This record gives sequence, structure tokens and C-alpha cells, in this order.
Amino acid sequence: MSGQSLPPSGSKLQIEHDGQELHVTFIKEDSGYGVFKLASGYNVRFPLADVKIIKIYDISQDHRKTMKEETNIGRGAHRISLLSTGGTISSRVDYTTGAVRPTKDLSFIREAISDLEDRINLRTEIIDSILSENMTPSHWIKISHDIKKAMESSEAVVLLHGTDTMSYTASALSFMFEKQTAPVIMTGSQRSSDRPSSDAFENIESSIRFSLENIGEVGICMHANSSDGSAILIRGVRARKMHTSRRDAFKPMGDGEIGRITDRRTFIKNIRKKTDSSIELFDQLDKRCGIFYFTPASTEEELENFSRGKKAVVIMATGLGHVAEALLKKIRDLSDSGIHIVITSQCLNGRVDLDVYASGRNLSASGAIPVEDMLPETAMVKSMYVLKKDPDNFAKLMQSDMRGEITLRSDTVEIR
Amino acid sequence: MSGQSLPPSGSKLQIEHDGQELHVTFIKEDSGYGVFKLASGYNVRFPLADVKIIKIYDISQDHRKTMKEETNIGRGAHRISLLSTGGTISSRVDYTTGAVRPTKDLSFIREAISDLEDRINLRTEIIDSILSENMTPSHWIKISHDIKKAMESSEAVVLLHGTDTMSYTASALSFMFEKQTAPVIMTGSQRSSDRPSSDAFENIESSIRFSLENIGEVGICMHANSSDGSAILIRGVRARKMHTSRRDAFKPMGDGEIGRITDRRTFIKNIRKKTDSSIELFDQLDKRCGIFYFTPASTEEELENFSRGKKAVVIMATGLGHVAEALLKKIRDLSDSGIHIVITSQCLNGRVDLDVYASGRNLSASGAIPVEDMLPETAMVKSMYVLKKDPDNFAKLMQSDMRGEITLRSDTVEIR
Amino acid sequence: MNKDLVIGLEVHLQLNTGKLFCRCPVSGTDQITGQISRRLKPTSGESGLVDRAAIYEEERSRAFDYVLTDNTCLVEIDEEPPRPMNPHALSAALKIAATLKCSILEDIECMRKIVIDGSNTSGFQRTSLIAMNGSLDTERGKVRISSVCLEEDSARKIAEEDHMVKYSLGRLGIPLVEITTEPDIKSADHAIEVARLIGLSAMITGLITKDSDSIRQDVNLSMGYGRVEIKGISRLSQIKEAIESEVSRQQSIARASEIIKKRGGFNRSYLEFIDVSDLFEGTGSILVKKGLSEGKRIFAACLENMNETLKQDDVRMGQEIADIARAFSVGGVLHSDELPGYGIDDSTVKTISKKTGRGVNDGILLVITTKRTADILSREIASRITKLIKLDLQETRFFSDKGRTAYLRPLPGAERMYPETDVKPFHVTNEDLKEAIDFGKLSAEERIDKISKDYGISRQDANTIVTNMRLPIFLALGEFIPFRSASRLILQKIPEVERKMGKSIEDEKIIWLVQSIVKHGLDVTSVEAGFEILSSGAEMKSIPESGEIVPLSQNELRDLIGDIKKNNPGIRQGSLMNEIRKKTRRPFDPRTVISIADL
Amino acid sequence: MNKDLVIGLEVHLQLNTGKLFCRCPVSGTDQITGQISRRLKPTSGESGLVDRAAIYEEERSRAFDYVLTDNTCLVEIDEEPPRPMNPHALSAALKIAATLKCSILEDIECMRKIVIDGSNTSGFQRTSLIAMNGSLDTERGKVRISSVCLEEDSARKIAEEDHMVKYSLGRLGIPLVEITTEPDIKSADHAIEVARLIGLSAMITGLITKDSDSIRQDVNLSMGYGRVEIKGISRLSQIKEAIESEVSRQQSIARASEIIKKRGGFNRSYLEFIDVSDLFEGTGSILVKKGLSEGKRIFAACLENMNETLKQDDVRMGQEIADIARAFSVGGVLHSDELPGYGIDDSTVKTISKKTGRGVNDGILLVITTKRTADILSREIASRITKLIKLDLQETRFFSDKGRTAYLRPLPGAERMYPETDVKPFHVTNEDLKEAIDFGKLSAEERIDKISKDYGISRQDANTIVTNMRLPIFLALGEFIPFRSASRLILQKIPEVERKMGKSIEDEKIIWLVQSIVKHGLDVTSVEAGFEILSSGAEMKSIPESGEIVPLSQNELRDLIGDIKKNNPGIRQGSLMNEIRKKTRRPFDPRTVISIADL
Repeated sequence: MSGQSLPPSGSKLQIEHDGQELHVTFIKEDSGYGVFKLASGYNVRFPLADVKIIKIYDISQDHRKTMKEETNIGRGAHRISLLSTGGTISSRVDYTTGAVRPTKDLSFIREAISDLEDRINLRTEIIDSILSENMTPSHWIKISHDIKKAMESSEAVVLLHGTDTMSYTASALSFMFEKQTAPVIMTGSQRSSDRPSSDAFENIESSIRFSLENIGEVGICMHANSSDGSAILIRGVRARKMHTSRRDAFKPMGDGEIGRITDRRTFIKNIRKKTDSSIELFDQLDKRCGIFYFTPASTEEELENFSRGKKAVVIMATGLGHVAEALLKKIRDLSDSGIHIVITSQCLNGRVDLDVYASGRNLSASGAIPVEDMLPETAMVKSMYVLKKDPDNFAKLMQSDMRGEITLRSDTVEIR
Repeated sequence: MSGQSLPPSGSKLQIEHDGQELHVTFIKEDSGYGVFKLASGYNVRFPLADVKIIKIYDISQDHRKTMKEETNIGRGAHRISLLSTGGTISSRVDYTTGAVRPTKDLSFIREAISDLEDRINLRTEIIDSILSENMTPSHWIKISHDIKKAMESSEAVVLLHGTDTMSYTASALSFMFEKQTAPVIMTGSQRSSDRPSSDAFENIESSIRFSLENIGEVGICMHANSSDGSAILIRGVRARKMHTSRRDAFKPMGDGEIGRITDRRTFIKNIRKKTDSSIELFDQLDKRCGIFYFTPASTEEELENFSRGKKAVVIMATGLGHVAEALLKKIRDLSDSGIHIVITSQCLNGRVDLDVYASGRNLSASGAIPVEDMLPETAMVKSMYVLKKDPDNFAKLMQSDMRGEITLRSDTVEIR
Repeated sequence: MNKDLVIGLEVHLQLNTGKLFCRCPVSGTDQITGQISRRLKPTSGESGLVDRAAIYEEERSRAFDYVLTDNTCLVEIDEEPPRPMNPHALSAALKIAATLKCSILEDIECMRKIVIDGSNTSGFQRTSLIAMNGSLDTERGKVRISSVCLEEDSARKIAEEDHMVKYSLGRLGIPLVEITTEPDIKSADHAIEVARLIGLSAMITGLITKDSDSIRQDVNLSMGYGRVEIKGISRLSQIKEAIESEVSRQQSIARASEIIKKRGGFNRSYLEFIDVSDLFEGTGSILVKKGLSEGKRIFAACLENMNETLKQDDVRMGQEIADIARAFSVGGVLHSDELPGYGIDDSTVKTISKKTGRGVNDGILLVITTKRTADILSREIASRITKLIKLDLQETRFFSDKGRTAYLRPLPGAERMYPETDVKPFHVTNEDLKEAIDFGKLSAEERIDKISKDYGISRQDANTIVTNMRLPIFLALGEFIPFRSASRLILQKIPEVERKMGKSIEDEKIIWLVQSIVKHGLDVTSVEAGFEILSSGAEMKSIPESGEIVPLSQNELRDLIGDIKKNNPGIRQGSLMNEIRKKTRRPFDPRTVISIADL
Repeated sequence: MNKDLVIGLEVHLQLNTGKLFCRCPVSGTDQITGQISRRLKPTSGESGLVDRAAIYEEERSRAFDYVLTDNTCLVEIDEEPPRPMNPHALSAALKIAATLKCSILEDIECMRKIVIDGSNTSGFQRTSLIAMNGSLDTERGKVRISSVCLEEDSARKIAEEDHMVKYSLGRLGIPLVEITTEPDIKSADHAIEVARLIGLSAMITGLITKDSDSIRQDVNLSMGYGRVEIKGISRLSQIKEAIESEVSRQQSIARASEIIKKRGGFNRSYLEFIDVSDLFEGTGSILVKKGLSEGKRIFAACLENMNETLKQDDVRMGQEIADIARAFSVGGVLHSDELPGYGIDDSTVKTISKKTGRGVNDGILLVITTKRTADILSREIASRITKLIKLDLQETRFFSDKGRTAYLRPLPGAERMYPETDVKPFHVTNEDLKEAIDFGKLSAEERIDKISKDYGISRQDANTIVTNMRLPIFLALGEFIPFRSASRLILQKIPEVERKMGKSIEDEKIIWLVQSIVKHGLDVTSVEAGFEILSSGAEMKSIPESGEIVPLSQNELRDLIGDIKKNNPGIRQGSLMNEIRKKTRRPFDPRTVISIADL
């Protein structure tokens, strides 16, 4: 096929390769290779140079369906908005090219929620189509506007999101929505929705069930364990992806569990309720924040380099919130120069406490701000919010609970 | 007492304060305050300016005991070396000043192991006296020499260490000891040994029990759960402190559990055995490594600043090992300039896999080195080792299992 | 009573402000959320009998089990450092201290008091001295207050077996204010007065829990033989009982001491226990049989010069010996003053006497236990007897449910106190200080007078409200209804309703119901009607919306009265009211009835 | 047999190289390590009967339970992406392909084949085409090989109930080589030969598991009515049975079709089911009673023109209907050709006939199920009958343990195959390619000849070693003992010992024992003695150190023989050997005996 122009993907061809004639469907070109589908369904890959087209039977028209980006499902009373930002949950394999990518086809949702069609009137909307590792604070602000708009016309908002940074977005939305008139239930999936075993179906169904409750906060709904059949709702500021690939990757750190669905029965607890008053959205974030991971190899220079251009640095310190004494002077200097140094722990579970050891007291004296049992990622997102909201009271606000990100009682449950 | 010179700590005085006369023991001066112990045992704190010494009964002599830094416990056959580096486990409150600090008094160990006195002959030695947040790679090298020396004259080495960075040290020792003729069991405590409820006693007892087994690797022995009575042994390269304060903070990530003690019965599994041949210690580490914590706020600039002066940067990426596309070019540049970019996941559990999504494949193509299910901290320590051991084969060695830091089978146990 | 008798009190009061070093609530639902087990190591600095007992317990691998309840967190299970001291608890304690005219310490340092009986998971109790040198005016003169401390309550023991003690952690960490008097108390009756007044000074803050053991008194007592601290007195009336029984005990020991000394004294540093189990083959003694079946042995020892001092008239050294054995969990103790008896015949006693080389003045002790424990008891009992005969009686005792005091442990000394390094010393804020001092300007009694006057209720009612810990709800209800009505509701209506329902109504629910009814524009008659309906089983939520709490209108009353009068011509005022009540549960204004009825 | 009969084979062979997409071992201890449950959603691209069944199952909330075993990891439970393809499995598959003279694909792309019966946790099977266009020389001529694929084995079904199917995951992911022939096979006997030769071509690699279902054949068969794929044939002998029963079935359908068409055909798109449960009150039919007691109903429908085609001589359309009902988990199916019967009397049949408007040519179908399922079956059965009468017989069937084939699902089509995006397409390395091609230079038969020649064993022994999957251990033992001895050990001694022990000995243990004995400087006689001792219950570890495997020395033999001869003067050679064996279990060299005995 070298020298020949390639037919459109999906065209039926007769080709010759290695002395054999084959009837195939042309799939795609992939760095010098031609990918062809045999009648048996198997794909074969031949160097294009070795392939000769004998005949083109049927030139494929591009029949990729143009999906509506908005659609309505269900005939029930509850108006729910489902917004999709992309991620695995709305990714499908392109059966022609074999690539998995965010799609604009949300038709699988209809199947997922067939049990609920009598109760809900679901309006779906594609607001973005990206994998979540590419989310930035600017995206969060845009999403917050979309949610606000959706919230104004519906009782609940379900947000589809990639799982990689879902908890960051959940934290950001938690802080930005100072008052919300509807729940924001975020969900994603660890297996894409084109797979029979995808967790997308149950995650969406469960999210919609949660969205029917009187919840006035941002939660993440995912599988509660590896089996199908139960879901967990986690407070946005206390969720963390704790496994790279399992369905039950999202864990409530500390007392972050605010709901559970078992056998289609919904339980919620310790939830903030919706407000009756109007939505209050604070849509500014200072991006000049980051997370510094302290290790025994950390030096003053490393910390200084990292802090360049930042307004707040969240240190993931060791244990109760300790860093090497060798860094204390640098922390004091940075702090004096106006960069807030926030202390969290790389242990992830439990509370930082700079009062137990002399080293902690010294760190505290250097101007570092310990933030109780707040997750490091939440602390970074909160810093972004507080830096715009009330920079003069940065330390005080960081150390006060605003959205459940700090809990003063440490649950006695097992470590996650 | 202003203007008066302060008597030694422990002196008995009669003082006047606020019109009251009091018989007290002088404890210490603390930023302008005098701390005095009443006959009832309570301490009171008065501004020194408000206190008048009426009489000094008894000027205290400094009676702090000079403890031997080496001692022998037990009359058994098994020669075990116990080396202390400091940390909470060897910290005690100074009953006079009230400060908790590493002590050179290991006499509590005798109580901890009274059950084992018939079997062991334990030689204790203080090799350092620091809190583990102050450990650096240089300390690891020094410790490795001390261990080697101890190993040459005993069947097992127990190493007391602060918990904050214990898993880093364990990783370092795991790599540095290429062959070991004796187990190295590290232990620490979450409650200092001066407390009746300290976990130090059981942790030391359990460590010594483990040290009697045929183990040829570095393990961390700590409480298996919040109750007393059972201990877990975790492979050094797979241990992580997962709680700031609980006794059972150390968890085996992945299949890192290599032993357990329940009701004083020892079980071990999947262990590497001691070698009969001589000890092989590789005592060089390249300190120019660090952990970069990727977040949605991360920028090319942040990564570049952090990487300055480094030879290897371990990125804690999201999910399966993804970072924002916006960083790919920078990663390629850094990689091209000779800085190794190692990919781990901030999920901590599970495996990175850059083959599932296009974003991962692009990252892989940018020269990043995904390291399976290796812990980020272990990856950093291993980088230090490999950079000295065989820098030309950096990627290959990082992606191969050397000490159990990479497991090719992912256990189906719950997420920790 | 003895003329040398010197009495002091320690009063402990639980605060309802939330726990002291974590943010758990004081009361929970007792729902069990988990269980852990722990061991405590006696720390090497310790000394004394309790420590010996603790080492002994350690040797027996005695474990403590802890039941977690829904008002516990990681702090109670010693898995997280304490939080800073609860400011509400501190403020309450300062007010109490000020009411007792104490000097408040402006800088507070938290201490650890080592306690290894398992009642604290940490192995110590956190306690802070917050004030000193106060005084209380009593009918029998001024009593000095030595100190006011703020400490954490211990865990509640819920089960005890041979190798295990189980505690519930719900109570651990509740703030306790400990008020200690100087030994200025003159008599048991005086002690009761002092305890009552101290209690009142605390209750007047409205911040004492309503729990059954919210107030506990310890008595310090000395009649010249050393200080004895008697713990576990929860009711005022027991104070007298405890003092009198302890005085009688000490007098008895003094007599025994005199007798024994006269005979030449007790000069052993250990008892020579002989294993006499063989003598009990086929014994009729149930106690002995049980012991043998559990694998224990019977040990006998001669008690030098102690014959007829063990249990003879009011000389009861046997009890003292049994107490010490009990500290080592040994219950099987018999002595010659009660033998023959317990199924042991005279000939056996004689044989034992011979075997132990008992002289004419000597007593015999039988102990049913293991060899190992017997070895320990041998020294412990000898040392105990020696101490008692020297009339060194100082120790901590407890007031048992048998109406007598019993041995608990040695007196704690100053060496058991160390700084709590996890809690930073702190300065009392000027606001707290000022608030406390202002509060302390009136004594408790004066403050009750003021309540009576300010809210227009009788002094007795004011006093009852305070001592029943009803002050907070009284003040809360006063926001919605007149204080007099609030008082009546709290002291009469609600207790009545609670009796009918057979359970108490939570304060928050009472406030909610009152507030909800008043919000509907209804008054206290409707409120009382509402509680009446509640007692008949109605769901609380439905009551504010219920028509049955709406008072009868003039027209409705007129119709009703018309009907009644038709059937009962010439009915009298009282009967008319009753007839109306029979016909409707709705409230009405009696004055309107009178004006309409035109009787 | 029918002259138009066309047969092809698919042979599946499990590789013992470790699992295909994870690093789990192929065999485990079957120890259960956990259980999960899942649901699979049919993906929207799917169509056909199985999908309808799947949707139906979904509606019934049918869940799949999976038992985890110790040879599973996160990959088997679909919780981790697959690892790269196991290179050892690929290498083995390539060798097999080369032996079958296939062209190896140099670039391999892994596909997902959608399977939603729960046998794959992911909902698909991973499969890769690795070679095409091979050929096999058989006694009846050349048979073309279409393709060699490398795929993962499915989970093993261990239980099935109404709402649940349970699988064990131990087998999931074991590499399967799938070899597909063109339909060049001429007869059932020929099919057996082809299957045997294909099996041999795989077994000669020494990399096929010894598991009971390590080799499974599917037969593709057509006699002009569409292709039928028959699955589940594990033994070679069943191939013939399956082909013959399917041929007879198709002939029977052809006859039924002819009869029905002659009568006017079957022209319904659904069956009109009538609820006739009322007729069965107090019925004697156990089947019906059971159904009613489970809350099911009895539905009857007329089967147009199908009288006496349901089960009459060799016309058995009733079986076809029952098969389709079974796909919807309905077991209670009866038809007029078997009625009266099953406890249903003639009058009931008549009443039903009347109610359903049965004509003279019509049959009757009774189904015991729920209304909902009956609604679904109504269309499914009608569509099935229509298809059969059109003689469109193509579908997937399975060979049941009743010796006949039964309906399984529609034939899978190309539309069920999508790329496995989690596994990168990859290039076969030159080394692998070369190794495979070298290996393929000899056919399996030639290679067996070579083994026989190279190792000095008989051709039959060589063949047995290969077909019993003993090649790897044969080669391994050859490192320590002569190959002929290894062959004897494997084919005779060890099977004998295993029979005695009643269990098989793992290969690793055999190798360990042989190696350990040889290490002690002992030879194969000692090895055999070692296995003998093992069979008498000795612990394996102790055997290499045991004196009992040390051959008798010349002196020892001399003494023994002397003794024996003394008692048995004139003993003969054979008896002498037996006498020695009676006196000792230790091995000895018979030649030495002969030379010593001097007989």
C-alpha cells in the first residue's frame, strides 16, 4: 500500500500479503502499519509496505453518529442534571480504531438507570470531554459555573468526572459552593463504560439515588467494595483515590463516609442539608499553591526551589507533622517572606500535632500552620480558596473547619 | 526571683507568691516563668518576677545517672544485637524538666523481654540518639556500617528507630545489604516507653521473637492492630506509616506482610532466608533524588524548579501514573538532560500502568519510567542506590524487582 | 467520736461541657462501637504495694479489655494525643473555684497521675491544678479549700474475672472538678454540710452532669495513725457511715495492736506457708473442694501472737488479711478465729496447728491458692500485719457496698505526678479570669437567693432547680414562657409526665416542644396540654400541630358549659371544671369558665 | 453418513507456562481466598438470542458469584489491567503454530471477544491471532489449518441456581492455544485422527498442562443447513459420538420441516399462551404440583401444524423447544407427543386442546413458569421454530453428558471482537520467531522418532511420554539418571508408587528426590528403592538420608547369601534373589549376587 492512498476507515478490501489474499476491513494506519479486521473479527497488523490492495469493495462513509450533547431520560418528577466532564466513565473504545477516549455518547446512561425512569427526569449535558489528569483550577471554575446553572433549574446535579483528580475537583467545588441548593454528586468509573463489567452503570445509578436525598454538599459516589451491589458516598473534602485500578479505590479518609447504598437502599448520615436560600458561589482560586513531599533527602534548597513563585506550600511531613530540623530556618524565611507553609502528614490517616515533640513545637514556632486531620490535597485546594477569600486570616481559616475537611473527633475505625 | 540567681533544678525552696508562702521543688525556668513542684505533685508556673525565694533548703546535686551505652541481657544461646538510633521508642519524659527526648537509658528493655531471657543473649548499644525526622541518607550509611559490625558477631540485629522515617531507612538498608547473614528487624513505638501504655515493650519483644527466625532481609515489626497482643512484620521496602498516631500505623502495602505474632506464636511467610556466605554491603547512595507530588496545580515551572540539581525525580502521579499533558514536554526535556523521571502513584495501592490510556503512553514515550507497584518512597530510595550501583542501567533496574519492592502479582486483599 | 479525729473532703463533680481532652460528648447512647485489649506496664519509677500487685498482674498476663462506645474517639483509646483542654470545662471549673474564693492560677500545667489499674487506657490520669487557697463558710465555721483541680474521669469497670478486667470507655475523659478541703472538718455531720455546700457551689454553674455518678466524695480522715483516704462515696448520707465505720476499724486495730504487742509482737517478715492440701482429702468444705478442683492448694501458716485478734468481739485483723489477699485476687482465706467452721472440723484444725508449730497465742491462717501466689502473699501479708501493728494506717481505702471501708491501694505520692508533655502549659485568658471572678462574687447560697428573686420563684424551687441540675433548662425555657411557668413545668409537670411514660425526656426535646408550641402563638396552658398528650403516647413531632393543644374558645366553652348545666343544673364551680375536662383534652382558661358559667 | 457433511475442528490446549495476562501460576491448591459478586451489562453493540437472554437475566438481577483461589490476583477479578502477554506462553504457541506449518504473524494485536455468561469477569475473553494458513498431513490427506490463536481460559462454573451462577476463578486466564482447521475433514473417524495429530503437535512442546480438561475440542459441522459449532468435547472418542448425534438431529429436523411445511407451515411470530393452571387443581402430576407450589403458573399454547413432530420416531422438535426454554432457566416443558403422561390425564389434555383452539395437525405445548417468563418464551420459541423449519440451523451447541448435542447460543460473529486496548500491540521478537521456526522443522511424529532415537527409548515409550505430558520431567530427570532409567521411572515405577499411595506425586518433588539421592553418589537402583520407601509411607525429606536406599555392599551380600544358602542348600538363582529381598529393603546389584552366589 506504499504509494497508494489509504481508503477511509471501515472500507472493505481485498488485499495481498505475503502471497496470501485476504478479504478484510481496513481499520487504520498506525505508524507504518496497516490494521485490518479479518472476517473472523481478529485484527491483523501488516507493514503497509508489504500490503497490496487488490480490490476495494466498499468505501466506508464516515458513519460516526453525531450524538446530541443534551438529552432527557425518564418521565419522573425529580429534575436532575447530569453533567459530564469526560474521564473513563464517559470513555468508550472506538470499535473502529481501538482507541479509548472520552465520548460524547452518553446513551449507556439510559440502561444504567432504567429502574429509576419513573422517578426522575434526567437532563444530560456534556460540559467537557477531558481526562481528569488534565484538569486544572481553571477547569474547576468553569465547572462550578456549569453546576450553578444546572442547580438553578434542577433539584440535584450529578457530575461525571475522571477518577484521577476527582477528589481535587470535589474539594474545590466544596469550598467554592458556600451555599448550595442541591446536592452535587460526583462519580466516575475505573472500567470504561464499553465493557460489560464496567462499574459506570452502578456508579451512575447510585449517584442518582443519592442525588434524590436532601444533601447540600459535594460528594463522591463510587463502589463500596470490589463486588457490585453497594456504593459509598464520600464527603468531597475527605475522599481520596487509594488504589490505581480497583473499583473501590475511593476511600473516606477519617469520618468522610456520608452515605451508603446496599441492595438499592440508601442511607445517609452526618450530611449538610441543602439551603433554601440562593446559591452562593465564590469562583476565585489562587493557583500559586503546591504540595511539597518531605523526605529524608529533602534539603533547604529543594524546598526553596519548590516554593518559588508560590503563595502557599502544603508540606506532606512525616508522622505527626515533622520535618527535619535542617529545614526549620528555611521554613521561617519562607514564612517571613509571605509564603504560607501548611503542615499535613504523608501518613494520610490521623491528625498532625506539633505539640507532642520539641521538633513539632519548633516547626510551629517557625510559622508553619498545622491543619489537624485535613488531607494534603484538600489543604492545597483550600489554600487556593482562602488566599482569595480572606488572605489576611489565612492561618485561622486553614485551621478552622469549613466543609468537614477538619474533624475534631477522630473516629476509631480502622486505617484505610 | 528577678535578679536572684536560679538554684539548680530539683532544689527545695520556700517561696512567696501572691502573698502566699509555699514549699516547693524548683523544676526549671521556662521563658520568664518559674516552674515549681508542690508537695502534692502538681506543678505550678509563676512569672519569675512575682516570686520571692524565702529559703533554700536543699540544693540539688545533678544526679542524672550516667547509663552505660552497652549492656547485656539474658543468659540464652542466641546472640542478638540491639542497636538504638533514638526515636520515640527510646524517648522518655525527663521527670524533672518534663521534656520528652531520646534517652540513653534502655533499661526498660529488660522488662520487655523477661520471657525470653532464657533463650537470648542480647547486647544493646546506642548508636545514635535522634528523632527520625532528622535522619538523612548519611545516617543510613552510618547505620549500615554499625549493623554490619553487629551482624558479624551475632545472629540477628534489632534496630530501634523513630517511626516517622523508619520505612525510608528500612528501604535503604534493604537495598544496601545485598547479602545479609542475619535478619535486621526494625522497630519503634508510637507511645514513648515511659508510659504504662507504651507499645515499645511488645514491639521490642516481638522484634526479638522475629529475629530468632531464619530471615535474611530487613523488616519492620510493629503492632498489628490497636490492641496489644499481636505484631506484624513488614518487608522493609513495602512498609508505610499510614497513621500519624495509632499503634498499628505501619501497614504492609501490597503483599508486604512477611510475618505475624499472635499470642507469642511466630508465623513467617514469603521470606528471603539468610545467606551463609559473607555479608555484602553496598554503602553508596546518591542523595540527589526527591519526590515530586503532582497536583492539578502543577506547572512545568514547578517541576523544573523542583528538579534542579537532581539526578532522579520520583513523581507521585495520579491514578495509573498519569500527569497532565501540559507537563509532558518538560518531562521529556528533563529526561533528555539526564534527570531520570520515575513514575509512581499517589494512590499508594495498586500498580502504575502507562499502557491503558493514551495519556500514559505519551508519558511513557516522554522517557518517564513507570515502576509497577513500587511505593514512591521506596522508589526514591532505590533511585539513590541504583544511581551509584549501576547508573547506566537505571531504567532497567528500577523496573526489575530486587528486594520485593516490585511484585508482579497483585494480591486481592483489601486496600490499606 | 475520737477527739483527735481530723477530716477533709475531696469532692469530684462531672462537668457536662464535653470531654476534657477530646471533642467527644459527655453522654452517649452506650452503643458499643468496638473493643480492644491492652496491657499496662508499671513504669520503673513506681514503688509501693500497688506496684507490686501490678507486677504480679503483669506476670499473670492480666489484660484489660475496653469497650468503645459512640462517645469515644482515638483519644480515649490512647491512639491520638490529647486535644487542647476543653475551654468550656476550664471556664466552668474556674467559676466553681471563684465561688469557693480560691486564687486562680493564671498559668496552668497539665500533669499525669500514674494509675495502672486499667481505668485509664494511657496508664495515667490527666489532672491540672487550677486554683488554691479558697474557703467556705459553714454553720460550724470556716473550712479552707486547699485546691481545685480539673481532671479527666476514668473508665467505668463493667466486668472482672480472674485474668481480665473489662472497662467501658464512655466515661473516660469526662471533665471532673476535684475540690479538696483542708482537714478543717469537725465531724461526720459537718462533713455532710461541707460536701453539700461544695456541691452547691458547683451545681450553681449549671454545668454539672445529671449522671448517676456525677458527684463523688472522698473522705480524708486521720485519728493519729496516718491519713486514710476513703473513695467511692456517691451519696451524702454515706459520708457519715464511712467515717464512722473507719473510725471503728482504726480503734479495733489499735486494740489488736495493743494485745499483740503485749504478747511480744509480730516479728515475721514472711509467713511460713505449709502445703496442707493432703489433710483435706474428702473434705466436707465446699470452699476447699472448689479450690482443689481448680488446681489450687491449701496453705497454712502460723500467725504469731494473733490468736483471738482475728475475729473476736470488735477486733478483726482477719478482715485486714483478707483484704490484702483480695488485692491479689485470692478469695479463699480462713483463719483460726472462725475455725472450726466452713466445713473444717476441729481435728483438722488441730493437725494444722501442730504442723505449723502454733503456740498458745498464735493464730492460724489458711489460704487456698497456687504455690506461686502463696509465695507472694507470704511476704505481703506479713508486711501488712507489721504495718498495722505499728499503727501505720495510712492508705487509700474504698467504701464498699457492705457499709464498711476496705483496702484499695497505698496513698499516691507526689512521685506519681509528671508533666503531661502532650498538652502545652497555657495562660488563662483575661476574659475567662474576669468572668470567673465576677461569677464568684456571690456564694452559691446568695446566687440561689438571686434566682428566686430575679425570676419570681420560691427559694425552695430555686434550690431544687439547682440541685437537680435543672438550671440550664430552666433558663432555656424562660426564653419562651414565663419563668414561673418554666419552674412549674420542670419541677411538676415534666416529672409527672416522665413517671407516666416510665422514661425521661431529653432536655433538647423538652425545649423543642415548648418552643414549637409557643411559636404557634399558644401559651403555657397549651404547653402543659402538649406534655399531657405526650404522656398518652403521641409522637412528639405531631404535637405542635395537634388541635388538642389549642385552648377552647369562648364560644366553644359557652356551648360546653351550656350542655353541662343543662344536665347538671346547679353544678358547682369545681365540678364544672372537672366535667369540662372529662369532655375534652384541650386546655381552657378557668377564669373564662367562671365568667361564662355565671355561677 | 451424509455426503454433504463438512467437518472442521477447533482444538483448545491449556499451556502450563503460567497465566496469560498476569503472573499467577496455572495450578493452585484450590484454596479459597475470597469471594466477590458482579453483574455484567450486555453492551449496546450486541445482538442475537444470547443478548436477549442476557437482558432477561439482567432484569432478573442475575448475579455472578466468583470464588477466588490462591492462583488468582487482581487481574482475574478485573481490578487491574492485564499485564503484558506471558512471553513463555507466546513462545509455546508459536512453536505449535510452526509445527503445524502456519505463517506466524509478526505483529500481534490482542482482541476482546465479548462473552457475557459470566465465565469472564471482564465480560470478554482476550484472544490473539498469532498464526494462519498451516496444514497437517493425515492418512486421509492434507487438512488445512486456518488459524492458531492464543487466548485466556474462562472461569469454571461450580454452581448454578435460579438467580445466581457461581464460578471459580482458578482457571480464568490460563493460556489456551486454539487451533482451527478448515472444513477439510471427511468423516468422524478422520476428525479423531486430526484431533489426535493436532494434540500431538502441541504436546510435543512439553508445555501442555496435565489438567483433566487441558485439551478440549469443538467440532464445526455443516450438512447444508448452516454451520453448527459443538463445544465441550473433552475426549477424542466423543468426537465421533457428537458428530453422529448432530447429523441425526439435523436429519430429524429436516424431516420435521418437510412434514410441517406440507401441512402449511408454522406461521406464528409468537405463541398464544393461555394460563390453564386452574385445570390442575389437585393434579397428580408431580412436575405441575412442584411448579404451582413455587408460585409458577401453567401456560398452554397451540403449536401450529406440529402434531406428531415433537417426539415421534426420530422426529423430535419437542427437544428443540425444551432446549430454548432451558436457556431461560425454564425446565418445566411438556408437549402433546408425550401427553397424556407425566401424571396428566387424557381429559385434561382434551380440555387444553379445546381451550387453545388446537386443530388436527397442531401440537400442544405446556410450560410451567411465571407470567413474565412465559411472555418472553412466547416469542423466543416461535422464532426458534420458524428458524428450524427454514432449516437455518447455524448456532453454537454443546455436547451434553447425555451423549447428544444441545442448544447453547447463537454463533458468535465478527462484531463481537474489539481490540483489547489495555494490551499494546507488539512485535514478535526475532529470537522467538527463529526458535519457533526451528522447532517447526520437524513434525510431531518426526520429533517423537527423534526422542526415541536420541534417548535410546522405544518409540512407544517416547509417544507415551509425550501424550502423557511427561516430556518435561523426562528431560529433567535425564540430567541425573540415564534417560532409559528416567523413562522406566516415569512410565512404570512412579505410576506404580502413585497407585499404592492413592495420590499423585508433584513433578518438583520427584525431581527433588531423584536429584537428592543421586547427589549422595547413589544410582538408579537406589532411586527406585527411594520411591519404594516413599510408597510405604516414609516422609520424603528423610529418604535421601535413609540407609535403606544404600545398596548392599559385596560383603553384606556375601554374608546374606551365606546365611541363606546355609538354610537353603541348593537354592536357585531366582529364589535367592527373592530371599534376599525378604531380608532387606535395601537395593543390590543382581550381578554381584550371581558372581558371589557362585551357583
